[in-house]
Amino acid sequence: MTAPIKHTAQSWAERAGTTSFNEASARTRLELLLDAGSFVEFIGPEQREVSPHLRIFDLPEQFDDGIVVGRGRLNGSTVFVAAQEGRFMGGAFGEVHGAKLIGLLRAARQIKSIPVLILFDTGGVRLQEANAGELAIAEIMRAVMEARTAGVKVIGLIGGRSGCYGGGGLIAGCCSALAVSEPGRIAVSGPEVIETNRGVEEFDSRDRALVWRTMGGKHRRLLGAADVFTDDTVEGFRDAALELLGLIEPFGLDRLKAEQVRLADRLRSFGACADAVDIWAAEGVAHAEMVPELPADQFIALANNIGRTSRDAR
Amino acid sequence: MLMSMNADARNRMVTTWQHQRDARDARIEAGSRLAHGKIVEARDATRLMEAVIRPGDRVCLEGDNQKQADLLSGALLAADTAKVHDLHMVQSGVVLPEHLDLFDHGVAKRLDYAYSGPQSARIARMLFGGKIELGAVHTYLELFARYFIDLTPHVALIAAVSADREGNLYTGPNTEDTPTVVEATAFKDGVVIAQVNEIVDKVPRVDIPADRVHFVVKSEKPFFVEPLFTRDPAAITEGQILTAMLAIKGIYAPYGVRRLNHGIGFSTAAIELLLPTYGEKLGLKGKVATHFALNPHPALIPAIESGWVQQIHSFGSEVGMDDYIRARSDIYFTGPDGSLRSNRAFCQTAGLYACDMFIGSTLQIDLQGNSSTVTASRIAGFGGAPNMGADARGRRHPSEPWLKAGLEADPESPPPLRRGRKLVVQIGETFGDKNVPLFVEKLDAIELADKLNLELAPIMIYGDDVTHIVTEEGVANLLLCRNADEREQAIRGVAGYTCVGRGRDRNAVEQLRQRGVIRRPEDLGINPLDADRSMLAARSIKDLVRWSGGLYAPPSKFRNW
Amino acid sequence: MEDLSFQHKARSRAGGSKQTAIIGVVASGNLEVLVERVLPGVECRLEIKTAATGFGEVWDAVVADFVERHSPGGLKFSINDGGARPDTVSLRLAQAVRLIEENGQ
Amino acid sequence: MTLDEILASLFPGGHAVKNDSGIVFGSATLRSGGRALVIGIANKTAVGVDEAIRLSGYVLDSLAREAGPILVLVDSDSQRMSKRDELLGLNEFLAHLAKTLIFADMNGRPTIGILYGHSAAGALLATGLATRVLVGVPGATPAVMDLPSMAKVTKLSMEALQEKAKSTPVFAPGLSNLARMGAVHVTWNEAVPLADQLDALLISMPDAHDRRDILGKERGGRRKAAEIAERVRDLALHSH
Repeated sequence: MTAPIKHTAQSWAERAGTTSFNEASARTRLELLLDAGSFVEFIGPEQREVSPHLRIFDLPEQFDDGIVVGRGRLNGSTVFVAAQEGRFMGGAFGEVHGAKLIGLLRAARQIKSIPVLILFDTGGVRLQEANAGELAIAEIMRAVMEARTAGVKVIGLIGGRSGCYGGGGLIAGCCSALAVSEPGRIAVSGPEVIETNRGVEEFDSRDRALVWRTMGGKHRRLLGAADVFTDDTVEGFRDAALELLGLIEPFGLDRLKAEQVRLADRLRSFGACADAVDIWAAEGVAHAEMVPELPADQFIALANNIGRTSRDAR
Repeated sequence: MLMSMNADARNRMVTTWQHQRDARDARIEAGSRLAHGKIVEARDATRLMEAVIRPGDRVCLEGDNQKQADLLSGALLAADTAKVHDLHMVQSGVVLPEHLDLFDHGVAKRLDYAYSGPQSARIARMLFGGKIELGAVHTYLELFARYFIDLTPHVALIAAVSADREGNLYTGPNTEDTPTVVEATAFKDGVVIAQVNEIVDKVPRVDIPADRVHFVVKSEKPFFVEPLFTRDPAAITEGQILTAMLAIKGIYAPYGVRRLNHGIGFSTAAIELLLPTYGEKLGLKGKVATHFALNPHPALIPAIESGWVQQIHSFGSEVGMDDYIRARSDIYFTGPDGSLRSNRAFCQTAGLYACDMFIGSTLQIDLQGNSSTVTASRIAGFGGAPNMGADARGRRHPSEPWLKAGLEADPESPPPLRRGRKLVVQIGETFGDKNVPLFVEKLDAIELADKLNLELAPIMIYGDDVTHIVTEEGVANLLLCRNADEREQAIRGVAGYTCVGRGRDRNAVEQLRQRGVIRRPEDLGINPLDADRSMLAARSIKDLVRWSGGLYAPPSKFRNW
Repeated sequence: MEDLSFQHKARSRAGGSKQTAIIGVVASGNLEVLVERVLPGVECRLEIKTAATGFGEVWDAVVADFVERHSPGGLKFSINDGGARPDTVSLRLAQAVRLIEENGQ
Repeated sequence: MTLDEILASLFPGGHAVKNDSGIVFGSATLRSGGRALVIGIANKTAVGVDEAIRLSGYVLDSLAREAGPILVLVDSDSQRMSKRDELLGLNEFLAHLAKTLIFADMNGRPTIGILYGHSAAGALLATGLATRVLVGVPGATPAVMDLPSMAKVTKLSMEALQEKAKSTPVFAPGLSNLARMGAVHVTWNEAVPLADQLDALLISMPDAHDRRDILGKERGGRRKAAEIAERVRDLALHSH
């Protein structure tokens, strides 16, 4: 918060500790998430593998099509990484964008021992190539499950400005575990879409407090949809990823059965709640209405106390 | 004979010189039939309007910069136009759609106002279409002044937080224009009608005494207030940060500006957020930016918390800042109840006479330095900027920045006879939204004046009042320009890649730079690549909440948690 | 979309030894600059795809000043522009040069 | 075709498949003799948390007790766009349904989606696109994004979008476009009994490998996806 003046000599570790994950670009997130200098990109921007479809709409392309994929090291161990750039076309999935992640997941499946970190930052399907984007998401979901079945740990990190919406939310639901920060949002339908379909009385998309307590990181953590909550720094996400890598167990039918129980239980317990605050209160949170105001450390303590996680049941 | 004539004349005077008082009493009598004491039910508000207001009346509908008497504007709009028509609206802010609907429906006909931000496009269309008979567009102080000379309201429709049963009003932190409007109306035989959020046994403090208030209407919902002065730090760009660094190092520091007013743009928000970081590094704490005429900008919280700011007087309040202000009464003006007391008229006066600098952004600047926020299709009015951004010719007290600026402008005069100068700084990026250039050969305001047959083009700040222009290209000090050509080249010299900028005489600009009239980032020891968002003391609204110790409660539309 | 291309001779070759660098993103009012050390001698080339058409003269002026100020000999700049303002363009170009002149491969 | 027509044509020997206010569930005997689990969404029902959890429950129950293919019949709306569904974590429920189908397919229960009506967005991802083979029935009207919404966001006219849609299958709604992308493996012929076509499909069922990107390339709808994925995979395999 009290951002010091940036010194050119500021170390990598200092930058990771002070750089907002939410604000950083996809490339900066990777640079500071992975061990210093360890990132190697696959099909980098100099290959100019841009979307073949945007020109139909007279729209500008980006050399990496809005996703950076490659490998690096996390505390010395190799990981595969994919980071979406939420500012380019809202981080949405198009043909090339999606295919890069699919290729990465397929390699991980073959190798089995290298985990995959997905830094989500997406509004979902890219409208201008909707069919290709939708299908890419379906293929990614399949590839995630095949990789997990082969023993790969697939971890989603969610704290970008575009959140994790649409098909991105479904992919997140397929991951072994998720880490989320307060600004991170996970949902299928966006706020404006709900407002358009249901009316402003049901959902006022400009009421951002409502948007965040319905879809935001704190709610997802308290629901057990995300396993770890972190402060909004790249270092926080790095630590969260390391923690999750140590916790994840292999995937199998028992996980799916447990997830069925977990979700059915959620419906039974909270299905009649009108608002997130009601859910938190029902979970036993005292002063539930104050949850959005809690600083990260206090919230983490509270969430750990509630103790809802999903990594054994997803 | 003479004696008796005089006595006769005196008798006539007694009966004919209180016409207005009689008329007011008749209006109050008509309205009282709908009231219990002074209290009128909300459902009777329109009937109250019809009872009290006469065709052709001058009506002040509050209509401020921030708070809106929205229940009363709705009630007036619903009035039977057979009873209420052809009103002359005198109000500082034309803000709600209803304010213009009044003209569409024939309730109102003539308009004198100051500011129309949210309605700027529609008001332009209605003026072109002849729907509104325009008196003039004013500055705030100017319109307030005319309330006491030739635009005194017959009826004032005002907004307050609460009233007691006698009609004492508590206006809350957003007092704004109310005391001025009530003063002009109540003491010149007008009728004052207040909408209040609640009726209480005892108001927290008396902002308007009961004997100036004739009717009180309780509203179902609180009056509308727009958070106009909240700038999300997340939206501040590197370019704005660079420009802010140039302003701090190139103007605040050398002049030692302690008493000042900031505009509402992102560039000045960037300055506010750089004071505790960049300003601290430059060793400026306590030496600049200590006293403000300023609304409670959330972006100033880090500077306040870091001990930069000593005192702030405010035109209005800002949504979400109430608790913070209450807890920081050393800084703000607060009442015995603890909440902010704002007052637009006094704060405008303070900005005009007691501040050494105004710094704010604008939409267009021409080659003479005239600036305007009017575009071909939008008339936003003036608000207060022209009062802030003008040299006060009536000022007589010296101060270091004022004298230094005076010396730069006029080195020849003998010091005891030399006027000081207020620093009037225009700050902005050379291109605005959608690549629209800040610098133009001819202001759109001139074209607009042609189209509307106005005698004056709506100039926000006249070129001869502007002392500095700051862009990402550097600082132009117009005080040091000795003729119109130099002035033009100084402006072109910081106009970047706009047509105006590309049309500069490179040699002339280089000479101005040698003389320090233009100072580039490198002349000030600033590397543009250092302009980074990590320099901001707060990078998000959430950071501001943290700085405030949880006292700042931002409105929902600014949250991402 | 409009394609623009500029060719200059810089005063000297750019420093450093990195082969490529990239900065910025393609978004409204923003741009990405990919810089590659692929040209001989003091040659410098900029290839621009921009969403804002009709600003060729402005680009010409921005690029000329940039080459004058930063002397990026040997560098090729490929730009995808989402309609950035000239000051943002200048900033990104300068950032790109700084990045490729940093130490590293 | 209606759900009843589809079921009758698929299972001329009768079936025990019910439509409970849009939730399709039951089983039927295949002509080859084996049993198939049949689930699905009918009547253009939106897929929300309540629908998804029921469908995934049927699949999981069946995994424990039965064998044979799983047919997923699809005539849905989009995902249910409501505050309640998002509040409760719709993304997890839809993902969970997709995961159970994918898991079943990978574990000896080949999945076949039969898209005979509408579907869109998250609903399609959780059902038809989570199967090994997606079959299109003529008259189906899938729409990842509807053109009016697209027109709004892209600020292009409907006419302009329709014109562009002629030159590319990449964005416009429709079964044939999804087929060209590789999403729909085969489109059945209404004039031929579906039971015959199902038999043929079961006999020639591809293995559980996801080949939709290659299909999309062969059909000219997605020229890049397969190649890019393959290149990234190779780089990843050879770089560690």
